[in-house]
Amino acid sequence: MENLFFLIPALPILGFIALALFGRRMSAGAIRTMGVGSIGFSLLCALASAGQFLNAFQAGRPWVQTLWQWFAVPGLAVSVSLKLDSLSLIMALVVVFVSFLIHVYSAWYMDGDEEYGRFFAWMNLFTGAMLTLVLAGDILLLYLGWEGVGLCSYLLIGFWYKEPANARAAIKAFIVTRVGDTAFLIGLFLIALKTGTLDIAQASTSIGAMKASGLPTLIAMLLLGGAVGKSAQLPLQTWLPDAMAGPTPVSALIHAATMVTAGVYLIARMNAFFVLSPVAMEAVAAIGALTLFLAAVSALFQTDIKRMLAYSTMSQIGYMFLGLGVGAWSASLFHFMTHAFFKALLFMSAGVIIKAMHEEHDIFKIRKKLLSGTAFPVPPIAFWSFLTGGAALAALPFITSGAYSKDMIISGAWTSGHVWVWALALAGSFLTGLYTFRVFFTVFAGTGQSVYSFGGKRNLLVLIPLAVLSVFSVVAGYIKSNIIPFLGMVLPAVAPVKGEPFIVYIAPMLLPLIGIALAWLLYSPRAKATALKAWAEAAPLSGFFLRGWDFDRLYDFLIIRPYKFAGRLIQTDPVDLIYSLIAVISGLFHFVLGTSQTGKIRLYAALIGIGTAIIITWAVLF
Amino acid sequence: MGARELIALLPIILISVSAVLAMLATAFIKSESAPAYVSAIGFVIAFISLFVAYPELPRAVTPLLIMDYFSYFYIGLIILAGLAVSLLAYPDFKKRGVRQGEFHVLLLLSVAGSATLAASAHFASFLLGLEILSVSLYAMIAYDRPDIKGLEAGTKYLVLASVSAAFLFFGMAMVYAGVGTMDLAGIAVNGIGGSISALAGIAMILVGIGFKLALVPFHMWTPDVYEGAPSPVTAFVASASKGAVFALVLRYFTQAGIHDTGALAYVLLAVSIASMFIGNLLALLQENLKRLLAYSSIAHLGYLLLLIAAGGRGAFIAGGYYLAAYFAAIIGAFGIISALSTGRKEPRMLDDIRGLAWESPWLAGFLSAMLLSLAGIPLTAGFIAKFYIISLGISKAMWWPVIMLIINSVIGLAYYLRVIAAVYERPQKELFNAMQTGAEAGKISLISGGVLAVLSVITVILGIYPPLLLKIIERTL
Amino acid sequence: MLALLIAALLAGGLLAWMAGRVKPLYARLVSLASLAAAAALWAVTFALNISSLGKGQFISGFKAAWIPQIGVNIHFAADGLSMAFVALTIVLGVVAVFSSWSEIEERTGFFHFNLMWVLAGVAGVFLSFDMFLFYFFWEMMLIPMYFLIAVWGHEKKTYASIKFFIFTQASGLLMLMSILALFYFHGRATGNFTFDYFTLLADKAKPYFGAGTAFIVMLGFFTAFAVKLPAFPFHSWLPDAHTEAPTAGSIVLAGLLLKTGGYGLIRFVLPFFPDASARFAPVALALGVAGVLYGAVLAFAQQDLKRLIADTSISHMGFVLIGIYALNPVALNGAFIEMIAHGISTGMLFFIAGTLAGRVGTRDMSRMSKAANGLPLWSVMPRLGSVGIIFALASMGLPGTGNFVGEFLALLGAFASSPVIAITGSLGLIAATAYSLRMIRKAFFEGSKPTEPAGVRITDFNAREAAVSAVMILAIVWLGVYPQPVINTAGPVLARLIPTSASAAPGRQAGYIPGGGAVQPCHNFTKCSLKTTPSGFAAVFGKGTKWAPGN
Amino acid sequence: MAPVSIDNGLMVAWALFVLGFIGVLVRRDLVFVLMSIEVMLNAAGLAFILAGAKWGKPDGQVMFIFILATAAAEVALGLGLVLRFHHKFKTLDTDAASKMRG
Repeated sequence: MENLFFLIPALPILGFIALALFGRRMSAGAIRTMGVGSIGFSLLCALASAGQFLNAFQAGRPWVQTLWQWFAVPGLAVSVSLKLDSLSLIMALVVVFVSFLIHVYSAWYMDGDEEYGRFFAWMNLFTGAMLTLVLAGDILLLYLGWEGVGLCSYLLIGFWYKEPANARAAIKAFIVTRVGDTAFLIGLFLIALKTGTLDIAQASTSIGAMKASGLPTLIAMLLLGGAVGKSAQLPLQTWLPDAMAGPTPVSALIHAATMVTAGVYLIARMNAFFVLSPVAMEAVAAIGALTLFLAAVSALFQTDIKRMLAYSTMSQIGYMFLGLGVGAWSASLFHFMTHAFFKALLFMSAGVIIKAMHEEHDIFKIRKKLLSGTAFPVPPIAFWSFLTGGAALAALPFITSGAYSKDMIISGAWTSGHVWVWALALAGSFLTGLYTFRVFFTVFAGTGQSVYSFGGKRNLLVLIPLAVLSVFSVVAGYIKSNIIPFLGMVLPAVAPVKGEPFIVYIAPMLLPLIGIALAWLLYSPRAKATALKAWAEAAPLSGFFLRGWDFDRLYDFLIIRPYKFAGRLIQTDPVDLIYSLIAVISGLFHFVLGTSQTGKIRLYAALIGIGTAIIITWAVLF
Repeated sequence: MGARELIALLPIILISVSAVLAMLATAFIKSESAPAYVSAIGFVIAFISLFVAYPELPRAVTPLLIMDYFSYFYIGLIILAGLAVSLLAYPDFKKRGVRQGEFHVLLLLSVAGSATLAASAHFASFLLGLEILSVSLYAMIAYDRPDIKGLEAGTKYLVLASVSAAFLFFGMAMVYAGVGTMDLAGIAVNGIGGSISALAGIAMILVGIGFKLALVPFHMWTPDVYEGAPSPVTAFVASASKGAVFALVLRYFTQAGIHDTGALAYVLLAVSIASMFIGNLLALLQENLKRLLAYSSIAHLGYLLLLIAAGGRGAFIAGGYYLAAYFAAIIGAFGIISALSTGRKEPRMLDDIRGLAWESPWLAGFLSAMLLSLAGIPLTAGFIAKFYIISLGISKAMWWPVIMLIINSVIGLAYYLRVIAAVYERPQKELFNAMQTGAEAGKISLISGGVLAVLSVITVILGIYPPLLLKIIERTL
Repeated sequence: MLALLIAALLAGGLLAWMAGRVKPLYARLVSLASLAAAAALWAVTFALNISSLGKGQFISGFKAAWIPQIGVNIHFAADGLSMAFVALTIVLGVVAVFSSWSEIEERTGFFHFNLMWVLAGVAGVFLSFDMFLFYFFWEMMLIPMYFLIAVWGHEKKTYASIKFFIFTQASGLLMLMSILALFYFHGRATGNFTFDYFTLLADKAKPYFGAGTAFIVMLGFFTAFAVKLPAFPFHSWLPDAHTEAPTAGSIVLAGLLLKTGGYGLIRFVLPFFPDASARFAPVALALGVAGVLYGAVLAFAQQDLKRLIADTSISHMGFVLIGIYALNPVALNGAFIEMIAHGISTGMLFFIAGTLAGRVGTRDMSRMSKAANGLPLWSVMPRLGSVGIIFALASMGLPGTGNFVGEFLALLGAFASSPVIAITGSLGLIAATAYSLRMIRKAFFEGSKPTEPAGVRITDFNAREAAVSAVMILAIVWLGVYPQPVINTAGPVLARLIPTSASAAPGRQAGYIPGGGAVQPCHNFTKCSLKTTPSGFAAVFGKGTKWAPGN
Repeated sequence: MAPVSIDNGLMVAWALFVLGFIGVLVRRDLVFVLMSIEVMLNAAGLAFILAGAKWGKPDGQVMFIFILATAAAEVALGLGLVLRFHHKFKTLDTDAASKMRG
């Protein structure tokens, strides 16, 4: 497989091309086969590569495959090269695996959509771009995948284009991430300029020699700019909640397998730059901590089930950033992995619920419908999946995978000495339990009497992904001891500077439970603390939190409106006025001079006389 | 004056003879067309005689006339212009229902006058040539008797040209009084000494010349006369009458090294730049076609004057080329107006030719070629001509005048393009048909069509392969 | 061979005119045939000279005396740079013919005559190596272009065509002044009065005019090229001309005429005036950035689809200007690729805009869906929409398209010369995203309230249009993922045309720019100092970068 | 009687010329305008004669004859135009002839 692992990203891209060209003429069955099949084969390739790679694991040698020379100009040569090492392998495996399940699920979810083919084409491209990003051995190729991911998110968020809000959300997603991308690009310039190469390995090596200068910090900060855009961290997080406008499988794909995790991957991949710069590391940690807290608070106030999940993603990615920032590199990647499983699971089960409720997103309305029995009942698989996923998200200790990975990050924050970061992470931990189960209890508690039946065809297409992911959401935590050293092959390890007292060890396990308990108190059908709940929901700040701390308004006021105003201001091109003015002045001269042509002979003769006088005077005087 | 001198003088003699013959034909042959034939054939023969007499050059024919390559070049141009005008006038006057006879006599006479002017070497021949030309022109301009505009134009030209001639003659007398010779070359070479009256005389001669060349501030007559005169006559006024004077000026001013004299050179420069600006600005938004061309001709003479202010060998080449290109273009432009006229009604306004291209693509093509040549755009003779002027300016490091010229080229381009745009506008039923042009009536005569075609071809060929003409001009140096 | 290429286009134009009088279809076929002939000639020339092209050498072409009196020759030659642009000319020529297939019903013959002659003029510009001949073609191509706009244009065609002509002519005359200055200064210094490009360039070693004069003469060239490009304050002819021109006219304008400006800068300004260029570079870079941002904001504010696309050209050409004046081979290659890619992408955007406007009867994006009874156009013309999206994405510089490679290299190279410029220019990428996405949404994805979904009679791309699009998509993607063959064609030439560092030593002359800054030309950009000359860039634009250079 | 000095004669010529020109400017009647032009031309003729006398050559007088002849031709034509002018415009006021302007 060493020379064939390029097929991992290539197959989805080929699938995209085939679907884009012939999708309109294919039957739904063919589209389904093509769309899911390409990812399936890609998954097989990935598994085969993994098998072989692990066999040669002891050597620790990454696989590098240079496909072709992209371009070479004096001073810089860039090639399209892929690299498989433990980091990219884990990443690719998770991406393609989750992606595959989501594709399977999509086959059910999007069944009957008038543009079934287009959907799968773009989904395939999305996966392909993400895999390119992950497997890229060259930063510029990574950037290509990076932008491709952004493009696909744009296309898919706006998939149902007939709704204007969807189109707006799609554009917002692309533009906001592109702001980050531009920082990334400038970082690329610096890397290319200073190291003379864009090959990740070479650049990482040569940057080590420039430790003394501020250069690594600058580059790392710029890369971080790119990462916060894609991963929806402060201050570029605003696109993610709106991105829920896309079909639910798209949300699942964006949140679990592709797109938002790209930022985490970027920082992990470029770790050589970050470890050289304590400043950048602190920044990563701080951004992660702040985002996780902000997002968690916002999640608490959401009524749209998907928006809640979106904020939870933001918050979880915040944990990953935090982990990267405090030096818990492997833990972050591990959290990425578990998060991919349970977040995909949550979205898919949410999708089932939403579909069953006729596209109802509001948790209170869903509850009402469930209670009144006016809607299709929710199938049990959705209930159990949501419960499993929610538990993992809330990091229910010991049994869920989320707990293993998250606890590692939190303890990493403590042991590396970032106390306030640690505190925020703990607060987030508590909030996560609260908001997750707020939704769970609101929707499901006390509705268990309904007859669960599955209304729809192709049940297996939804059952299998949910079942598989449920299992993975639980068991993925148990391979911690395998995966951490494996990632450690590539990622740096940071020695702890602080011991871990028992309270620090136990806190992250307890806090989610407290959160869940509080949620039960507040939101269960037999809730006691209704007064507190009422207060919280009527609090003056609830709207503020609901809108995600009003970043949208801030940006609208600071950037979008001035930009649009500038656009309106120069719409007719003020520079052109200068030229128009010249034309007008010339015209004015024309009319003024024209009045001199009176047609009167005597005037004409007089002018001859005056002219003569002037010429004679001039000739004689000078 | 021996046989050789006479041979050298042959072109002028032949034209004069043709004039007499045409007069006789008018008087004794009933056919309307006879004088036209006489004039056309006379021009052709006179033109051929240039080549016959060619080996006799250069030769001074009496102290009054100098027949050399330079004179011949301009005489040739003038004869060709006369031929074109004669051919254009024939169908034009037919449409108007005006007698042909006397016009062709006058035309031949004015060509004889112009030729004399171009070859003159003495105040006397200068005076005589100019007057023969002018007096014929008075009559030609007002030739279409029923046309009140023609009369107005004729009167204006008569009065103003006479006044300017008086200035010119008085100036000559002053110069004569100052330097004691009337030999142009002598004055040019020896200068006028410190004589103030002679200097004033030179200035007054400039006035007379400025009037004929329609330079600012002596340009006021131009639009009225151009508009009032029948289009073929306008073509003649715009071309031959200016060309002859310009030839004279080019020869003697350059010989005198006027570009090095300081004061006078500045006068020329000032007049030149003023002419460019005022001519072009007046033309800029002009809706009346003939007036537009009139104003543009003011600007063109401004460009030409720049050559004289620059002086040197280059001025001769540039002047010759520019004048040739300008002749073809301006005669062609007025020729098209003439060709499009129906009787006394000419397409006066821009609106009258709107959408011409859709009625008569060939004429529209010719007109575009002429206008683009006047604007100095490649593929036309005007481009090479303008190139030479700019080239001369740069070689003399006259940066500012050249920039002025460029600015004016751009203004000029604006109104030429306005005309072309109108011509190629899609005909809108309610807007078009403001007047029934000849094109629409399908009454373009073969003769004018042919002349225009030839002029267009000349314009384009001179734009693509300039050495054709350059070789000839280089002989004149 | 090269002369034949131009002759083929000229003759094709004349034949098409005549053929068009018989039947419009014949005019189109004749045009295609002459383009095919030109393409064949190009291919043969390329194949025969592939090794010398690779080394950046010239293909000796056709040389004959034209106006011996002033040392003017008809001299056609080519190197990789020229060949690449001529190829672009031919390709876009084909697209232009196809785009007018059903659009131009009136005077088809004359239309194709003009089209072919514009192409011939453009090809002439790329192949002329006599300054006079170059100028001749430079101006010559204006006339047919003018007719294309003035006759077959839209509502404000007269205004637009005259404006276009005047802008280019005015600046062209300034260039003529500079050409003549070059001619005379060189002639006086060497006694050899010639317009020959190679002679003039070769004698540059013995500088035949002083630094001050050189700067002014350089400005003459720069103005002409900057107007054609167009660079920021000279751009205002472009939106009008592009908007009002017929589709083929817009394609040729955006795809080719603008490129002559960039070509001129690379071919003439940089090699002839190395010192002056280096000193002028900060200003040019600033203009480039201004163009990038201004064009992008302008495009964002437009309702008229063609005008929007036209404004994006201003933005893209800003990148080209940045790339050229960064004065290192990386950026120059970027400018070159950007020009080729922009030719394809914007040409195709105009193709799409033209076909779209032809179908829905308006260029106003907010009214387009009316023609589909209020349905978003995507639902009735997915193929056209897809192609539109692809090229809009190319226009925003998405990786995988040629535009990205161009913009990346241009900005990267600029970063070496001036980080401030590169960073500010990068903002243009965000702005490009904004206008591209807005365009996609407004044109394809936005509908008013659907009144009656049934009975929409708008057709999607037909096979001919789809085929053209497919080929061009392949081209832009090929440029995006494997531009190396194109870089190899022109790269050696570009490297040679960079001003040599020795002659542009910093601080040699007092500057003409406030602050006296100059961009330091540099051949291997990783060795370039991040700073410009000490008194340089920072003095003009404030302190640029804080960090210490790593080497 | 002492011979008139050439310069004084030229002064007279100047005076005549200027007077004639003023006549052109101030008279509206076309006939008077033509007469004023005659005065100007004759002033030129006088100047020629004086200049000829100054240099002791007959050239000046020859020129005067030329001027006389051309003036006569002009007047002949001019009077013809005057007749038609009167016929068309019903006046001899030169200002009436201003149909074309702008």
